[in-house]
Amino acid sequence: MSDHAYVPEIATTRDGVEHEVQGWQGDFYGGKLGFWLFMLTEVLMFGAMFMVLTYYFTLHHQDYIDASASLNRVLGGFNTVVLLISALTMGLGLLKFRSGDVKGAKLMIWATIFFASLFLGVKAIEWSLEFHHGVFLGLDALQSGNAHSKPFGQILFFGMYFTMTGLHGFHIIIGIGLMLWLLKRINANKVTTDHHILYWNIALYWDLVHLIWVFVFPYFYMIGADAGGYNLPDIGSLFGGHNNEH
Amino acid sequence: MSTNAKVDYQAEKGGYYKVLIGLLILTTITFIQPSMFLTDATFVVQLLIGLIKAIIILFYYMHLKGETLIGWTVSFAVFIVIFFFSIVIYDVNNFQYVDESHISSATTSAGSPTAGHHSASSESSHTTSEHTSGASHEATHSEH
Amino acid sequence: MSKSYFDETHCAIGHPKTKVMQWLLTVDHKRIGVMYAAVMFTFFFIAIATAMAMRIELFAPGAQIMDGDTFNQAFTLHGVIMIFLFIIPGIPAVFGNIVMPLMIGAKDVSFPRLNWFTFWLYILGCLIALSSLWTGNGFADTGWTFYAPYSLNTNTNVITTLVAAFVLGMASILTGLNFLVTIHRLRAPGMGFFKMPLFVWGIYATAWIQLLATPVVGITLILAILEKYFGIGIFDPAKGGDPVLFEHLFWIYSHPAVYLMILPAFGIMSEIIPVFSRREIFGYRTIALSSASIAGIGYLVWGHHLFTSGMSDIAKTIFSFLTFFVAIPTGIKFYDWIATMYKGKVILETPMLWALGTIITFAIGGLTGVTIAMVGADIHLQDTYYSVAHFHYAILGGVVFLFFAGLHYWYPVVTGRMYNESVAKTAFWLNFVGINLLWFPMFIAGYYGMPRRYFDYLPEFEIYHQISGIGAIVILSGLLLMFWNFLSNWNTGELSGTNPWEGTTLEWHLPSSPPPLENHTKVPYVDFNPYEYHHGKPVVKFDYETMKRID
Amino acid sequence: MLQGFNTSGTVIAEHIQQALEINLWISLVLFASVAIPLVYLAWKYRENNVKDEDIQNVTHNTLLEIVWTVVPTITLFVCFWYGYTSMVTARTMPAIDDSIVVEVEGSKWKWRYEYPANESGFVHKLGGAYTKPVRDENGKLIEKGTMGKSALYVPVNTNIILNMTAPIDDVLHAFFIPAFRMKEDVVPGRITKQWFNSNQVGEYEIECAEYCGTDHSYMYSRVVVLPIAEYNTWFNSNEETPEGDYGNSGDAILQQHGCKSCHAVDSDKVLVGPALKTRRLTKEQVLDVIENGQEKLGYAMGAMPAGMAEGTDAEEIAAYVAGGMIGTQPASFAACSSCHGEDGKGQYGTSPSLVSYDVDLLRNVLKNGKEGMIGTMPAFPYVSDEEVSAIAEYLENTK
Repeated sequence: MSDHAYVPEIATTRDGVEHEVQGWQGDFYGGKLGFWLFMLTEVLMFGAMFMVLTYYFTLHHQDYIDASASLNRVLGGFNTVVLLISALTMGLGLLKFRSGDVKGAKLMIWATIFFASLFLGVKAIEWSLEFHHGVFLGLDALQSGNAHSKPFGQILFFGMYFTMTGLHGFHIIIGIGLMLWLLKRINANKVTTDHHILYWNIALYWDLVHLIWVFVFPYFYMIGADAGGYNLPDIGSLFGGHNNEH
Repeated sequence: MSTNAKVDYQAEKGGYYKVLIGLLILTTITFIQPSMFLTDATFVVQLLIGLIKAIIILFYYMHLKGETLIGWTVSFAVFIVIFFFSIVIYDVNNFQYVDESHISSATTSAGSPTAGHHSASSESSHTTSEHTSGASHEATHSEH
Repeated sequence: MSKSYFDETHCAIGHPKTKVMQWLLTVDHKRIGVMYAAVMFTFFFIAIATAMAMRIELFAPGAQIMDGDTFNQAFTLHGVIMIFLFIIPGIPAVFGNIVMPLMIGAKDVSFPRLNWFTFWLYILGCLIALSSLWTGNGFADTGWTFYAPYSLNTNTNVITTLVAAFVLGMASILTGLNFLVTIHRLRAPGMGFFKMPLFVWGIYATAWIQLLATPVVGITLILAILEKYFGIGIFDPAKGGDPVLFEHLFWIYSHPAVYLMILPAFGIMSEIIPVFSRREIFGYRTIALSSASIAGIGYLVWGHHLFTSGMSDIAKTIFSFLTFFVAIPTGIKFYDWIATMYKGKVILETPMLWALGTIITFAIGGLTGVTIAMVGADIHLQDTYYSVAHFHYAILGGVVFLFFAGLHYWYPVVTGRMYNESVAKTAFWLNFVGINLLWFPMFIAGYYGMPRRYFDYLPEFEIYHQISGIGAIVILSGLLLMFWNFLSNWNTGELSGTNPWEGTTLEWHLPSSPPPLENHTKVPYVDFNPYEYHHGKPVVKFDYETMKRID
Repeated sequence: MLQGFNTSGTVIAEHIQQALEINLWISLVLFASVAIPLVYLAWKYRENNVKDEDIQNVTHNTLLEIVWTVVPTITLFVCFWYGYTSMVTARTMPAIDDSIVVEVEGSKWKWRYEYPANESGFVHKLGGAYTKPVRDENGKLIEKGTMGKSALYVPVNTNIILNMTAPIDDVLHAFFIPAFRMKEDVVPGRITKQWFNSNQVGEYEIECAEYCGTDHSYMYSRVVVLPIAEYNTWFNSNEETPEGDYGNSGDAILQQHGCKSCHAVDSDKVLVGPALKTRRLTKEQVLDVIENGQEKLGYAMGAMPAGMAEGTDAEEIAAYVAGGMIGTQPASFAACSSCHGEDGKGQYGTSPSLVSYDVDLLRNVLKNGKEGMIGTMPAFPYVSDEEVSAIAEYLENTK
């Protein structure tokens, strides 16, 4: 609440032994724990979406592969690398900050913001390409019961594709916002090399965004990468289900 | 533990680059795998690579190494997700009378324009049920 | 008299001068808890008003005061308010905020400003929910469960309600997160996990559920919203989606949510029983660990809401089997509480009366829950008035009654004053008689085949509805009397002193009542168990200036 | 108590009833084990009966704790066992060869039953909506609600398997016969099954137990268990319903397609679907809509499904509607009334009034144009709402 240094209180036992009290002020570990718990909720949210995705995968193998094959792997792959590098710049930035190089750290944050925006730009191109191919939420191809309708499995695949990449993109936008805010706090000297929990947590957040993409990318783009020549393992059978290709 | 302490940039940055190179290699594998090797198991291989990448990121970029409390909670949450995964997928895949009961992408949906849900769906389900109800009856028995 | 938290506060932004702004911007956990209580009980009475309207409608077969669609909106409104606005934030948001930091000897929660933000997020959620009453095609008519595909087809304002539920879910997550870190980091020195008061154990278990279950329903609601806006097809059978999947995802959260409601309530019970028996609690460790195990097992049993939804028979069997495992730790707790009275001195003041009454009503709610955990029995009783009566006995007769017990018990801590004892006892008896009159007939009606969510019914069921109607009036008068008692004594009641009940936990060792801004004068060192009595007197005594033990 | 609740004579009902009774006794014992000590201890150790010195901090008693853990656990597993076995009874379908398989379709808000073809190849299709009770303004009952002939007729002492589903664009329902203690959800696009075998001739209520919207409370039907000979006579005939006093309602045929629950026929009242009284449609148009469905009007609730009535039924309806719905209403008209209302005037936002075009329909047609049987009406998107209202009023007056 205030900038003056927090002096921990002392609790005294009956025998006069003194114990330092952990206050909520300046609790670095508490801040980190809290943020990790928050990230757990994100993991569960995306986890639940992966669950939905996998459930329909067990039902609609071939549709998923076909749909996956039609995604733009070049742009997706490019984005993977962009995100990878942005995670590096973020990490190096924090490292610089902790070693006292504030200027270098700010440069690194700007670099991360650049890569994040690049990612969004590519994503926008990708989505608009899909829109022009007639595959987009609300278009005929993803509605049932008309001449352009795709099979159920593809409707569901693309439904989840737009939902998950959309939510992921939303997280990136939030991340950019957080980084800009962080820069402001650093400039205002509210985040200092001794008191950098905010920076630490935003770096964690950025790694989480990266982490989610690590699974989103192969699940959507790669499962149908070579759709011609092979069969997927029948993961449906692992769960006692059956697939509908019979 | 105090992670608030100062660090030596030059000493630590090497680790970050090593991780980056590792991740780049794994990404390359991700790309070439479907056309190169283990093409029968692309899905599993892809997710395994993802898992390895995730663990590297968690351990090194996110400094999870050595954090017992947080580490355990993370594993617990991941366990819960996987647990939900398995039960739900098992269950909805085993909706009673599986054979006739799944909303599948069979020919009914793809080709039929106009609003034919009513007749089309009930008709198809009726016919299939006649074919398979004997089999499903046996299935019900064997479950007990 | 020294300054209390009513006189001064810390604020999230700046140092506002006016009283109103000081309340709106406060980060003090006690003030936030009081504000939660004020908002929540306002909504509680709105939901009760809807419930009364439904009871009037059901007093006789046929349409009395509303038509089918209005009735559907009414029970949805009742359910959404009661579940999302009242009972889920419920005890954690009020007493978790007010009492939990006091009990562990902390100055505040770990993230006071996040706490402030969470409160306003909760208010935002409430406003969104209410706004759908007057916008669009009226309030959602889906029932609080939002089952697909009905929620996707109806053209009422479901989206708004879904958004509200999502925002409230976020608030719930943040509350849980805050409490978890608080309990992990801010316990007074010396207070190990097994020296925590049992209410803190309840909150701790609850916080884990809030954190790990809510995201699942959050994403389910998002998928439903996207489904309505963009038609992504995930739950829509016309596009290959699966409505049963929605039910699974929904109950993965909403079943643990039931334990999220009851665990802190059990915590309140565990506080009241030893204090009013003037002796140490029976089986402290068992009660603490059973809270944790109920939270754990509670994750694995959601499927018992789906026994008639077409789930596979194996899954039904497994879920039914696991469900019985929840009953075991719950039962043990009950026996522990009762055994606590043995060789004690049972003082039947109002909080104790509520606690003992709840043992009876929750036992009915719990045991009828066992009935519908039996798959075969549930085939008959699912979606009938039997389950309606069961969960009202468990939630009203369990959670809310204990909430009321807590309101009486901690009233002196919050206000520094005492309510009128005889009025409070009258209110209790009205509530206790009322709940049984209101819901017991529904067990019978449900068994005889009265489905829930019917606004008109076959004449065979008239008598049960009429007894219920009378019970509703009795319980309503009890509630009004009770809250009138609280409000009228807020500023004028007798001064209570810091420890009117001879309690032992740290919230009874404050320098003044109501407590000052930063709670205890100094943080105490905790080298004692939470309920230490010797011959009916608290063992631990403090010098409130230095917070050193002087016994 | 519902008709036949205790005498339905099905093996499932008996088994589940047994489970419920065992559970009741166990519950009572467990409840007593909580309530009696509670009251006794609260009385024995009441405030003015105990001296402070006598208070003792008893915190453990291993034997007692084991007892109150193990005994309830055992009783709970007894409960589980009976719950499990009664479920097995309910879920183990009889062999298909010695059963009658009836297809059940639940939709908003009616049950329909389709039997296998009989000797002469005729397929019985029964069912439809419950007629709501009629009341005056004060809520006094004028006419009782009836099940109509929306009944499921089955022979006694025979295994009946129900293959249940709902149209893919419908919602969840649950097929619940309290007297038989059986219930299962009806899921759109999926098939769920139940079976029963009653040894008691009689009539039993069917209810919908999964919330499904406006008329959820009226989604009744009835299962009628007939003597075998009587059933066979009916089954092998082309009669709609068996001879005799089953399904105590006169206008059952009107219910057959369950249409009148949504559409007005005699009045202009807008129910779920539009009213059906109009001269504005030709017979061909009506026929076209019945056969092919209608979804070109951009209504929020979606389309009229195709194939609500077939063959001569459809012809009859078309002639009747096109004729301004004057004279005797054909039985088959019930097919229309589920959406367009008994009086054919439809319901706001769902299906158009067949009596006259209402404001909403007008606005839609003007904004979006309309592809009809008689050609395409072009869109007039710039017509303002006031103008639409004015046109509607004009049309209303010219009628």
